[in-house]
Amino acid sequence: MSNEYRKLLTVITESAIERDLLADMERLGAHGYTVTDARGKGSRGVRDAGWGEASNIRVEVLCDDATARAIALHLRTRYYDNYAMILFMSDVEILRPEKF
Amino acid sequence: MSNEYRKLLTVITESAIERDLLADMERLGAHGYTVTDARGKGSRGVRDAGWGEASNIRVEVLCDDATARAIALHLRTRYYDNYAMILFMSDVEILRPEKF
Amino acid sequence: MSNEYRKLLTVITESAIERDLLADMERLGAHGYTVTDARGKGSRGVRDAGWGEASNIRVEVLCDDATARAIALHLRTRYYDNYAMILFMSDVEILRPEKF
Amino acid sequence: MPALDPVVLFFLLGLAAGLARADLRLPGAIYEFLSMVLLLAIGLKGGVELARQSPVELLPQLGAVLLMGIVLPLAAYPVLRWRLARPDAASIAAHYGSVSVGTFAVAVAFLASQGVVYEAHIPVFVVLLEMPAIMVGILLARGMGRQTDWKRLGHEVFLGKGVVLMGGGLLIGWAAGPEGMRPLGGLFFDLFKGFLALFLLEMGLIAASQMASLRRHGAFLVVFGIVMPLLSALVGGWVGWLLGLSVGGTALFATLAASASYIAVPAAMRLAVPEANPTLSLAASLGVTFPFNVLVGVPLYLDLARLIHRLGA
Amino acid sequence: MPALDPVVLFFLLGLAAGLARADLRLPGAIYEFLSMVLLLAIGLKGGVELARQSPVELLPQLGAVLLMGIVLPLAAYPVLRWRLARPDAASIAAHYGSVSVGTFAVAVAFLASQGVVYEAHIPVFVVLLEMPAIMVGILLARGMGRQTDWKRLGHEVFLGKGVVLMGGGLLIGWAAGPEGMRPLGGLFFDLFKGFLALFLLEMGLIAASQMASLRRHGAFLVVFGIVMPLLSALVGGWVGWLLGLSVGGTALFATLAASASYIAVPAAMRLAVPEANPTLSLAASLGVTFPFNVLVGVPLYLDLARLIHRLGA
Amino acid sequence: MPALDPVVLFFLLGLAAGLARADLRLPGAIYEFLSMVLLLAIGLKGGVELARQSPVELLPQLGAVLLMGIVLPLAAYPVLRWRLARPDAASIAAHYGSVSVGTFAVAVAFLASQGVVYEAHIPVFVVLLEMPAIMVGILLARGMGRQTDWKRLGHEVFLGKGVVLMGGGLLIGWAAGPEGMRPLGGLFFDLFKGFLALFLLEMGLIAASQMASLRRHGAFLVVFGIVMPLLSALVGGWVGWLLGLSVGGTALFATLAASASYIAVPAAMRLAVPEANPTLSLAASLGVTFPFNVLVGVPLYLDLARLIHRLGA
Ligand SMILES: Nc1ncnc2c1ncn2[C@@H]1O[C@H](COP(=O)(O)O)[C@@H](O)[C@H]1O
Ligand SMILES: Nc1ncnc2c1ncn2[C@@H]1O[C@H](COP(=O)(O)O)[C@@H](O)[C@H]1O
Ligand SMILES: Nc1ncnc2c1ncn2[C@@H]1O[C@H](COP(=O)(O)O)[C@@H](O)[C@H]1O
Ligand code: NA
Ligand code: NA
Ligand code: NA
Repeated sequence: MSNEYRKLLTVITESAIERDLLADMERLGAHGYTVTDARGKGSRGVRDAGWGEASNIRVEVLCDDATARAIALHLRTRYYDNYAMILFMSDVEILRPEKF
Repeated sequence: MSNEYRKLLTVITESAIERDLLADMERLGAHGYTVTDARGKGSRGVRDAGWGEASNIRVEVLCDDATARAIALHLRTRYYDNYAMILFMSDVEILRPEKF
Repeated sequence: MSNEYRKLLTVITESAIERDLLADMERLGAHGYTVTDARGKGSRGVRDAGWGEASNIRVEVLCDDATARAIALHLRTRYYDNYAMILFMSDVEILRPEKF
Repeated sequence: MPALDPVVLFFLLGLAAGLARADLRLPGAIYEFLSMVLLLAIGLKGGVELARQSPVELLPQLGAVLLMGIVLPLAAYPVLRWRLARPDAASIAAHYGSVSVGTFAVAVAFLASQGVVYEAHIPVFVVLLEMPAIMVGILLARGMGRQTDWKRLGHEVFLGKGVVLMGGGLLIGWAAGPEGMRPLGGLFFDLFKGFLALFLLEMGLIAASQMASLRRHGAFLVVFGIVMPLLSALVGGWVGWLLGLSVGGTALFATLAASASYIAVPAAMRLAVPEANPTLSLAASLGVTFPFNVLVGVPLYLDLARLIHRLGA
Repeated sequence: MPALDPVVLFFLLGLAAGLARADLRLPGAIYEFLSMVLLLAIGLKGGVELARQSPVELLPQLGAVLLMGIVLPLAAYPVLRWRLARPDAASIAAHYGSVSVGTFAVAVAFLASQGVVYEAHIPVFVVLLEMPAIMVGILLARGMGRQTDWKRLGHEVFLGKGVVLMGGGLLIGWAAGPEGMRPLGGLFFDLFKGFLALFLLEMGLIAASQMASLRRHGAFLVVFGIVMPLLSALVGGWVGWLLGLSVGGTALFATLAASASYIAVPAAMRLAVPEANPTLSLAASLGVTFPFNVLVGVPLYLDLARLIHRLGA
Repeated sequence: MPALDPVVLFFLLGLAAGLARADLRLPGAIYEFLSMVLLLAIGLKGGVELARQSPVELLPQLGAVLLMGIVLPLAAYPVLRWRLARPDAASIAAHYGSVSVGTFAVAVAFLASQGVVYEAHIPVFVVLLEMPAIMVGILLARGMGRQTDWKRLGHEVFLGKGVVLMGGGLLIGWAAGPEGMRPLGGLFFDLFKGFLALFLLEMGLIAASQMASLRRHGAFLVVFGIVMPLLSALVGGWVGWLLGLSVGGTALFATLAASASYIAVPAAMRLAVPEANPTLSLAASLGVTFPFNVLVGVPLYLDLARLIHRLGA
C-alpha cells in the first residue's frame, strides 16, 4: 500500500454553525469533509439536546498538513471565543493520496 | 500552532451504561466527552438495534495520558467482563492545551 | 497497561453498500466493526440525505496490520472506482490484545 | 379460535420479513414514539375510566397484584436454576414476573374486537406489576448483600419510561376526565390500533432477529417460554377471579401474568445484574413468549377466563 | 381560574419527570416532526379562515404588529442592560420581542376549550412578529456597524423553519379553502391537540433541564422572565384592542406579546451575536417564561382581554 | 385544468423552500415512517377492496402488466444510449420502466378529489411493476454474463421495502376485510392525505436539491424526463383500456407507466450496476419526472384516459 500520510483534523462544535463552518473549511482548501451528529460535555456545559440549539456535530477533514493548520488557525480566531468547540489532529495513512 | 499533544481515548460500548460510564469518566478526571450513537459487531454479537437494549455508543475523551490510563484501567475492572466494550487510545495534537 | 498496538481502519462510504462491505470485512479477518451514520462531501459531491440513497456510513475496524491492509486493498479493488469512498488508517494502543 | 386480529397479522408480516432477512426496519425514533404513545394511551384510557367511578374498591386489589408480582418470579427461579447459572436464572425470572405492555395492548384490542368489557382500572395493575419482579430478580441474583446500588436502581425502576408515561397518563386522564380528553382522543384513542399495528410489525422483526440466539441456546428456553406463560396465566386467571374481576378483566389479568417484560426489566437487569447474559432473557421473552402470547395466548386466556368464571359460578 | 387544560398537564408531567431526572426523552426526530406539524397546522388553519373573508381590513393592522415587534425589545433592553453585558441584553431583548409558537398553540387550545372565538388571521401576525425583534437585537448588540453579514442573516430570518412552514401553511390553506383542506384535516386539525400534548411533554423536559442554569444565573432572570411577559401582555392587549380585535383576538395578541422565542431567535442570535451567552436567554425563555405563560399566563391574558374590553366599552 | 390539489401545493412549498435554500428538512426517520405508512396504506386499501370481489378476472391482467414492465425499459434504452454510456442508459431505463409509489399516491388522491372511481386491485399492479424493469436494466447493462450475483439481487428486488410493505398490506387487508380494518382506518386511511402532504413537502425539497446536478448534466435529461413519461402514459393508457379497465383505472395505469422509480430501482442498481452514475438517474427521476407528473402529468393522464375511452367506444 501507498504509505502516504495526511492530517486528520477533527472538530467538535455546535450544530448551529455547521453551514458556516463547512463553507470556511472548503474556502481554506479542504476537498471534502465528513459530519456526524454528536452530544457531549465540555467547558460550556452539557450539549445533548435532540432539539437544535444545544446539539453538537463532529466534523472530520482529511487534508495535507498546511491546510489542516490553516483551518485550525482560522477556527481558533473566528469561533473559539464564542462557540463550544474543540479540535485535534493526527497523522493517518491513506490510500489515494491524489485525492486530498 | 501549539504542538501540544494529548491522549484521545475512544470507548465503544452498550448504550445501557451511558449514564454510569460518563459519571465514572468525570470522576476520574475527564473535563469533557463526546458521544455518538453507533452500531456494531464484536465478541458479544451483533448490536444494531433501534430499540434501546442492543445499541452502542462511541465515547471520546480528550485528556492527559495519566487520566486516559486511569479511565481505561477503571473501565477494564468495572465493565469489561460483563459488558460489550472495546477501547483504544492514540496521541493527537491539540490547540488549547489549558482546556484538557 | 498493556502497550499493545493495532491498526484502526476507518472507511467512509455510501450506506447503500453497508451489508456487502461488512460481510467482506468479516471474510477478510475482521473480528468486529463499528458503524455510525454520517454525511459529507467529497469528489462525488454532497451526500447528506435523510433518505437512503445519498447518505454515508463511517465504519471503524480495529485489527492487526495485515488484516487492515488486506481489507484496504480489497476495498480499493472492489469499490473505489464506482462508489463514494475514502479510507485511512492509524496506530492505536489497545487494552485486550487477544480480542483483535 | 376466532380469526386473527389484523394487528396480529402485522406481527406475522414483521416476523416473516425478518426471517426472510428483508430490508425492513422501523427507525429507532419511530419505535420510541410508538411505544411512548401506546404507554400514554393505555394510561389515559385507564385514567378516564377511573374518573367515571369511585376508586375505593381498588385498594385491596393492589396488594394482591403486588403479591403476584413477587410470587411468580420466585416460582420461576428454581425451574430456571435447574439449567442456568444463578444470575441468568434470576434475570429471566424477573422478566417473567414483570409485564409486557405490548402484549397487554394486543389483549385490549382483542377484547374490544370480541365485544368483551373489562374493568377500567386494569392499567393501574400494569404500572404496579412492572416493578416488584425487578426487586425480586436482584435479590435472587445477589442475595441480601450490599453490592447493589439501590438508590440508583430505585431510580431506574420507579422512573423508567413505562412507569412515568403510563402512570402520568393515568393521572392526566383521571384529572381531565372524559370531556377534557375528547380533543386529545384523535391521537391517543382513534389511532391506538393503527399505532399498535406498526409497533407489532417492528416487534415481529425484532422477534425474528432473536431466532438465531434461540437456536444457539437450545430447547430449554423454548419450552420454558411457552410453559411458563401458560402456568402464569392459570395463576393470574385465578387471582383475577378471586379479586372479583369480570371475564374480560380476568382475561387481561391472566395476560399480564403470562406476559414477559422486554423493556423495563432488561434495562434494570443490565445495570443491577450485569453478569446475566441479556441474550438469553431477550431470546426467551421476545423470541418465544411474545409471539406465543400474541398468536396463541391471548385468545386462550379469554377462553380460560370464561372457563374459570363458569367453574367458579 | 378554570381547571388546567389537559395539554398543560402534559407539560407538568414532562416538568416533573425532568426534575426527577427520569429516563424520558422524545427522540429529536419526533420533536422536529411535531413542531413542523404544529407550525403547518397553525398556518393552514389561519389560511383556511382567511379564505372565508376579505383580507382588506388586515393591511393596516400589520404595521401596528411590526411596530410592536420593534418597540418591545427596545423597551426590554435598558432593563436587561442594568445587569447584563451588552450582547446578552440585546439577545434576550430579541427573544422577548419575538414570539413562541408553542405558547400561541396553547392559547389557541385554551380559547377553543373555553369556547372563545377570535379573528382568523392572527397566524399572519405570528409569522410577522417572529422577525423584527431579531433585527432590533442585532442592531442593539452591534450598533449600525458593518460587521454583520446581513445577507446571510436575512436568509436565516426570512427562510427559517417557522416562517416557511407557517407562511407556507397560510398560503396553502388560503388557496385550498375549507373544502380542499377537509381531507387533510385528519392529520392537521383532528390531531392538533394530541400533537400539542406530546410537544408540551417534551417542552416540560426541556424546561426542567434549564433549571440548573437558572440556579446558577440567579434571581434576576427569574424576575425578568415573569415581569416582562406581564408587562408585554398589557402592551399587547392594549394594541389588540386598539386594532379592534375581539376578546379572543386580544387575548391571543397579548399572549404573542408576552411569549418569548426559543426557536428562531436563538438560532439567529447564535450566528449574528455569537458573544451572547445562549444559556442565559434559553434559561429565561424556556425555564421561566414558557412555563409561566403555559401555567399561569394564558388564562390571565384572557381575563386581561375581557377587562380591557369592558373598560374600553 | 382543475385547481391544484392541496397536496400538490405542499410539493410546491417544498420545492420553493429548497430552491431558496431554506433551513428546512424532514428528519430521515420521519421520511422513512411516512413512506412506510403510505406503502402499507396503499396495500391495505387494495387488499380490503380485493376482499369485496372475486379475484379471478385479475390473473390474465398480470401477464400484460409484467410485459409492459419489460417493454418500456427496452424501448427507452436505445434512446438513452444515443447520448449516454451503456450502464447509465441501462440504469435510467430501469428507473423509467419501474414505478413511483409517491406519484401513484398523488394520482389516487387526485381521482378521489375528482370523484372518479377505479378498480380496487390496481395496487397489485404497483407491486408487480416494481420488479421486471430492474431485471431488464441489469441485463441491458451486463448482457447475459455471469457477473451478477442474482441471488443477492433477487433478495434485494423481492424483499425490498416496497414489495414487502405493499404486498404485506394487500394480504392483511384482504384477510381482515373491511370490518376488520375499520379500527385501523384511523391511521391508515383518515390520515393518508395528510401524510402524503408531508411526504410531498420533503419530495419537493429533494427535487430542489437535484436541480444542481440537472444543470450540470444538460438538457438531454430534462427532455427525456418529460417526453418519456408522456409516451409511456400513452402506452399505459392503451394497455389499461385493452385490459378493460374503467376510466379511473386507465388513468392510474397510465400514471404507473409514466412514473419513474426513486426508491427500489436506485438501491438495486447501485448494487448490481455500480458503474452507472446514480446522480444522472436520480436527477432525471426526482428532478424532472416526479415534479412533471405531480404538477402536470396526473391531471393530463385522466384526460388521456377519458379520451381513449371515448375513442375506443
Ligand atoms: N475533554 C474532552 N473530550 C472529548 N470531548 C470534549 C472534551 N471537551 C469538550 N468536548 C466536546 O466538545 C464540545 C465543546 O466543548 P467546550 O467548548 O469545552 O464546551 C463538548 O460539548 C464536547 O462534545
Ligand atoms: N474489531 C473491532 N473493530 C471495531 N469495533 C469493534 C471491534 N470489536 C468490537 N467492536 C465494537 O465494540 C462493541 C463491543 O464489542 P464486544 O465486547 O467485542 O462485543 C461491538 O458491538 C462493536 O461496535
Ligand atoms: N477530504 C475529506 N475529509 C473528510 N471526509 C472526506 C473527504 N473526502 C471525502 N470524504 C468523505 O468520504 C465520502 C466519499 O468521498 P468521495 O468518494 O470523495 O465522494 C464523502 O461523502 C465524505 O463523507
Ligand atoms: Na408476567
Ligand atoms: Na414576545
Ligand atoms: Na414507469
